[in-house]
Amino acid sequence: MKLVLDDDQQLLAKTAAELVSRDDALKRLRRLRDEKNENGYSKEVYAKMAELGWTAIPFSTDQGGAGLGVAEMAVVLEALGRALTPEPLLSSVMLGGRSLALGRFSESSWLDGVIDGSKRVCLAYQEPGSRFDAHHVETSAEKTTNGYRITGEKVHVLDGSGADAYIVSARSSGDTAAAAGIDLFVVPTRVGGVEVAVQRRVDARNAAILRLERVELPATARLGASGEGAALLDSVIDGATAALCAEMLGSMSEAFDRTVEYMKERVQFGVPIGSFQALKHRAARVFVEIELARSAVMAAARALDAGDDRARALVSVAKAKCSEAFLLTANEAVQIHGGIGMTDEHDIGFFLKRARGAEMTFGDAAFHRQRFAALSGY
Amino acid sequence: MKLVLDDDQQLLAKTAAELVSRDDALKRLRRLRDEKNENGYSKEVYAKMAELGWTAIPFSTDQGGAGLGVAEMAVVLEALGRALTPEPLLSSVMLGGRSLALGRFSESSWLDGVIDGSKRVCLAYQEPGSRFDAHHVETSAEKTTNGYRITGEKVHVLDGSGADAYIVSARSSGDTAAAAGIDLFVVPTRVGGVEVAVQRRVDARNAAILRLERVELPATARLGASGEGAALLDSVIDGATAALCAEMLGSMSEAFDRTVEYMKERVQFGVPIGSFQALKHRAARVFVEIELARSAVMAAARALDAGDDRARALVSVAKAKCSEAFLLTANEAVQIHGGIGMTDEHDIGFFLKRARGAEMTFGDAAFHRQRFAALSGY
Amino acid sequence: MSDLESFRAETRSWLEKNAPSELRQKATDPDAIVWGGRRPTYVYPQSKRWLDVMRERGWTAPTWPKEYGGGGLSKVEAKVLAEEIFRLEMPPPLYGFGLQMIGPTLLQYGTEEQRTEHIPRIVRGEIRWCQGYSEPNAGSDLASLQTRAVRDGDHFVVNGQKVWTSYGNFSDWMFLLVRTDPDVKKQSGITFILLDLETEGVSVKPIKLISGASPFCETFFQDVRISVENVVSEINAGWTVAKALLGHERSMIGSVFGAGRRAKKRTDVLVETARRTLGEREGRIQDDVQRDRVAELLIDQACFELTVQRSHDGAKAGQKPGPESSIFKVYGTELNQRRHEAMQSMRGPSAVGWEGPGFSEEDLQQTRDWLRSRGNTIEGGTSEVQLNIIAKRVLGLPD
Amino acid sequence: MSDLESFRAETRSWLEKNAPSELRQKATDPDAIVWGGRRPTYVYPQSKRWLDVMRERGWTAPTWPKEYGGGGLSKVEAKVLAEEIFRLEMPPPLYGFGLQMIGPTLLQYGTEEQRTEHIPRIVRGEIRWCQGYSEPNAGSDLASLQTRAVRDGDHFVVNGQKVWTSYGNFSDWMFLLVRTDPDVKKQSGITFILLDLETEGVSVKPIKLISGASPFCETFFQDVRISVENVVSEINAGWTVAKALLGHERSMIGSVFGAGRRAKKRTDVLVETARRTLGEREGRIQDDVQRDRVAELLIDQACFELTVQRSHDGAKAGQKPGPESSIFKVYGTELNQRRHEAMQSMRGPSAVGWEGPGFSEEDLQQTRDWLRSRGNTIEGGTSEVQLNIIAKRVLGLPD
Repeated sequence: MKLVLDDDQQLLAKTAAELVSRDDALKRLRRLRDEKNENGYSKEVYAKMAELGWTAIPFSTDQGGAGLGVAEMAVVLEALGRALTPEPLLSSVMLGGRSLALGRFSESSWLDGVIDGSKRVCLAYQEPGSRFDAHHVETSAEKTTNGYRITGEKVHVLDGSGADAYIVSARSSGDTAAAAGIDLFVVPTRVGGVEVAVQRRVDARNAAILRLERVELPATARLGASGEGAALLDSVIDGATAALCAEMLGSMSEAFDRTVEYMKERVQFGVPIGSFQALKHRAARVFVEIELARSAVMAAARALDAGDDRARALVSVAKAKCSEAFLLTANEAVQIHGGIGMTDEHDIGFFLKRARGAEMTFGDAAFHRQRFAALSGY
Repeated sequence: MKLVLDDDQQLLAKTAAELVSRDDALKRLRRLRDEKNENGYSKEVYAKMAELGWTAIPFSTDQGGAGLGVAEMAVVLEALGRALTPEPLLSSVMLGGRSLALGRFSESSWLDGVIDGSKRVCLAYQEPGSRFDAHHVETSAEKTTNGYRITGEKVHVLDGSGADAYIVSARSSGDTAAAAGIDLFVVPTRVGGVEVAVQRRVDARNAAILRLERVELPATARLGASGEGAALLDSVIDGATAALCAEMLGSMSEAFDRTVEYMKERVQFGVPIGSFQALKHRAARVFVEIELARSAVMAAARALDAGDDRARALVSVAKAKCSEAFLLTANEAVQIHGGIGMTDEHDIGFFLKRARGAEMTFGDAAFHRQRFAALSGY
Repeated sequence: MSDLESFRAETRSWLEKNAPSELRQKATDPDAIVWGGRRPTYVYPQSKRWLDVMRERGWTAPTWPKEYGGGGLSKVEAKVLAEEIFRLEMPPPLYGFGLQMIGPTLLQYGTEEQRTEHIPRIVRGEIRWCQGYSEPNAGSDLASLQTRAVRDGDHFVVNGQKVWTSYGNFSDWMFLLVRTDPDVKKQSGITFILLDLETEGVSVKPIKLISGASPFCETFFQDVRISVENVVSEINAGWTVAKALLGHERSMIGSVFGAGRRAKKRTDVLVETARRTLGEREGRIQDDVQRDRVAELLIDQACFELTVQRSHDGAKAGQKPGPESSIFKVYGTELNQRRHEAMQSMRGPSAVGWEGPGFSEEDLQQTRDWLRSRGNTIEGGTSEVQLNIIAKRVLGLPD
Repeated sequence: MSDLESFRAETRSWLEKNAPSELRQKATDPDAIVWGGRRPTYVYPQSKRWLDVMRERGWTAPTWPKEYGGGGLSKVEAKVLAEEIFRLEMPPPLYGFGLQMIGPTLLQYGTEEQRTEHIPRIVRGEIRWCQGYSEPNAGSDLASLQTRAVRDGDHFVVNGQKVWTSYGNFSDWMFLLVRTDPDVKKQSGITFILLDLETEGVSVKPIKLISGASPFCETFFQDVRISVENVVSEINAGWTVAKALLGHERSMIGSVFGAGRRAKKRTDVLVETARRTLGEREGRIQDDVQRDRVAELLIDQACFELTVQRSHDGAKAGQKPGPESSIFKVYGTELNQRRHEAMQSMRGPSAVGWEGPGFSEEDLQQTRDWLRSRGNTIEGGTSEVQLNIIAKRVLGLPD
């Protein structure tokens, strides 16, 4: 595993950076938030991303994908993270699409739709009582003559408002937190008994509550073999976590760059505040943390792509480090910006809010430290 | 409870500061260390302390004491801590003497000896497996026709080398870590079956291992009523912990003052290093921590003297805060002194070593955080 | 019975009769705070009655001189009064910058005319005051402020802008710093002046914060005319007045995070949040890692409260005040931030809520409080400025 | 079979034959390190044989030119050699400042005569080198050094003092910085020069550290005469040479705390210490609070190692070297300190041992290692200096 971008990845990074520089995503995010837009993203921009092939990245060419991996997705998401771009690439591709692909879903039109960007499929796995444990599933999957009957409530469904379908985790047997007994099901939004409510997040990202009341599904709605749900969920979430870390890396890098810029411009006591050594040292420490985060993100993505034994542990390394580094960066950014950093009018606060939102997605640092310890056998 | 020194306490502080300024304790500590002196302190200086009445401080006038409290002992020990004074005031008075006094020991000559400084009595309660749990007692006290037979091993006996007697915790019943079943016994050094080995500590303080091999004691050797041992031990150690915190407070204050002085003198890049803002801010933060530690130490001592309900919790507050503040201060002191701070020839390293030694006496910060949480009911 | 004992007895019976029972137990309820002013609002209708009876006796400002409408109480009597109010857990009858900041400043630096005009109206809660210090380019470096005041006969003509005016949009008068001499050392050309915000040329605009609330305003001055009679102390001597007031502000902000009931409430909220979000067994927080963090925070909280107490005890014992205000400011605000960060961690996914559904009112409020807490280390003198002050004034480190 | 493959095959079979089996598996054993010099010591007798066979081929310095006794290998060949040595877990045949620091410097800046004189003796381990940079008043501000060198015909006469000379008492030659022009900007009057420590007027005194060990010395110069032929690069151009060498030293120190076997060993020691001192259940550390701390440290360790790897991978891919050496120095050393602090905490009362009885050898060594680790953030450029470098060179923040 080499921790460098190859030529193709560099080209991809360049393309993504160009799109981001043309499109003022943060302004769009602010507008969508102020309008209380239910989807929280622009369909046109998302279509443009699909056109650039980004929605196809991590899928095999057999499936109509680009045959690339998490590492390439990370390159794109890092660029998007720089502008806090709200388009649902992570959710539809890394969660929805990858569930369909890894679960070998029979009805190929869904994955096709994800890959060409015409459909959005979201993963609904969290529940009010699950905190960060994906195996905590109270939603029930009752066997019927023709298939399954699903009842339960899912929360924090990323980009869940306006989705075309949901991948829902449900339990046919076992205790609430057991890995055994979980299955994943494809639930089209228009099926009877499905109710979607918009959730408003601090980071202004799209999220939803999904209520399933005796939703009748055919047997073919199940992903993978029976009982494979937990393992499938773990794989999908690991990939999405690495990708989210890349997005966080982009966001923290941008927040940091803006702060360093501000330190050079803002004059107090007759000199730029960046000439104060106490601030310099703090900025240097933030820089080091971001450098470490970058290494961890690159390693996690490449280990996943290579099927490396250490992949899961490296995903936890990356998420623990990115969660803390992003919060540190954002807190220091607001502090160094001073009063203006506390105003809604200034953009830097959006990074702080996103730091919290991203931290609480797929497990915070404390959760991943525990997971890392368990995976390391101590 | 008022967190100020009254007039008598201020006078006591002044007297103690004067003794410390006349007597270069740190030089003595260094010499005793280099000579591998078994006692690690000066009998002459200790006699002088007794003469000043310090060994009598926390005992009631009925018992021949000064009728003062932990708060006054704290005043003296803070002054001694400034010079890392190694004389065994804490061990003989706050541990040995207070055990005898609180345990209402029948043979008054021992307590008289402690009070006039002619005898040293040490508390032997730690064992190889006890870590910081004073109720972890494996040493056995077997009932005999005339009294007790004690067998076991005690370690980290403070100032244990050259003591005249030991207060030993031993168990006549109950599980290894149970509070019930523990008693305290007075074991004169010259009794058969007692063996003392000198321990060499990083902070060059006197400590010993005590081995008791079927030591025969009369029934009158027991302190307090049978089964009172654990409660007695807790009270004695709480008082000594508050007193140790005061000593730590003096030591960290001195290490800090020396560091600030050095920051004003040491010139690099043509200016005193104390003009560098990054160092200034770090010094200011250390200062704040020491101020907080001072408040906690004063409160703990006064709460103990007043028999306040919150006393135990405040002792934990003080020890947790002092352990961390002293280590922080000492680490920053060595770092700011630079290379010279790493040499044995320079005194600042003694403060770092003492910070570690004091941290590990009567429980470190983690231990006291847990204790504080338990005492606070969460 | 000593005079003080009889004062206590009388006070107690008077309070029993006059303190509206509906407000008892509401000592820490933010809705029970009354700010007064020309357009006063009362969330609880009884708050008006409570203010009325108290201000009649001058007990909104118990130690201020009777001649200006104050209570004329001695410090010990005022303490007894505070204890008796505390006993009933009554909220203060009136709160604000008038009582806390400009009132004491006018008593120290004001002219007889200024005192006669303003102090009684502060005591009675008829005028709500705000502070005009910071400017867009004068934050930590406050003395570089640029709002100009040019003399024109008996008036100053003021042009410029202030920011971070707390509740400027609800206030009637502002005390502000203006530059009256641009040609001398920056600290030497500043004047402290009083301004009725209804004067022509003043406009006020709320600033929305990242927490969603707008407790601060920007204030703009366009050819605003202020009589020179409104200058406090001498012209060009405003920096001295301002510094006295700033020290006061620091201890106010610091002590808000310090001892007393609010601290107790904060402690309880932290422990309750831990138990609620992480689970408990017989009251013990289940997650040992977070329990350790709670204990660390509450030990620091205890040390901080004890330091506030030590400072008060020292002052009572006649010790000279030390660097307390800077210590309290830097530590109290950071501790509050650490507490909020810890609670966010405990709350996990629930910490990301901004509006319902799916999040409890408590969750939403905690998220906004967390965001608001990030400003604590900026407002009222940044932590960096406080650390500079400690390094210079206390440790004597060189520039 | 490609050339490289055949090189590997030959190397492997040669090593199988010549690498003393007694030294295999001893790659990280400190006793297996050979420093060479005029009075060489070998803890393991086989170390001498290992040095002999390797230096015959120039493989103590595999990539150095053959004409000076080096191995003359290409970078890829040298990598194959390293891999094959790694495969047998053999220690390096020779180690020290000659190979790591002065050798590369002479290859870059030295005269033909200097190379011919010194390089072969470095390769063969016949001369042990030490560094004379710091002085009592020139620590972080190295350029303010005061050791004077006054020209006297073909010689310089040197007077002054150096400190923090690693293993000065075991070394034969020193490369040092002296002031040759006191009248110009401090960086411009410094010369880089080589000195045989057996020269008259040189005296060396070990410095005892707080850990009890004495790995450093003070060196005093009294009218020491050095031929001008020993000047490296130009007179008064020593600062450029020194800076090149300092960057090298930083990465050396940083990488010691970085990746590879030592890091693995450090990880294992931390986890083992936690299990031993806090108890375990099926390998899981019992104390959840400390377990969280171990995980935090090892996550940081992993991130650090990956960053070292990323830097190497980037260099191989032709990327320009960035600020890595300062990052590695500041982070690697602090991480090592945090690790030692954590282990001290875990060990509890056993952490206070200095000598026996009552403390295990392991405990005593860990205590001394903890004390030694406090120097990591001072030696080789303090953390403060590294942070200054990052702020200036990477972030471009103004002075």
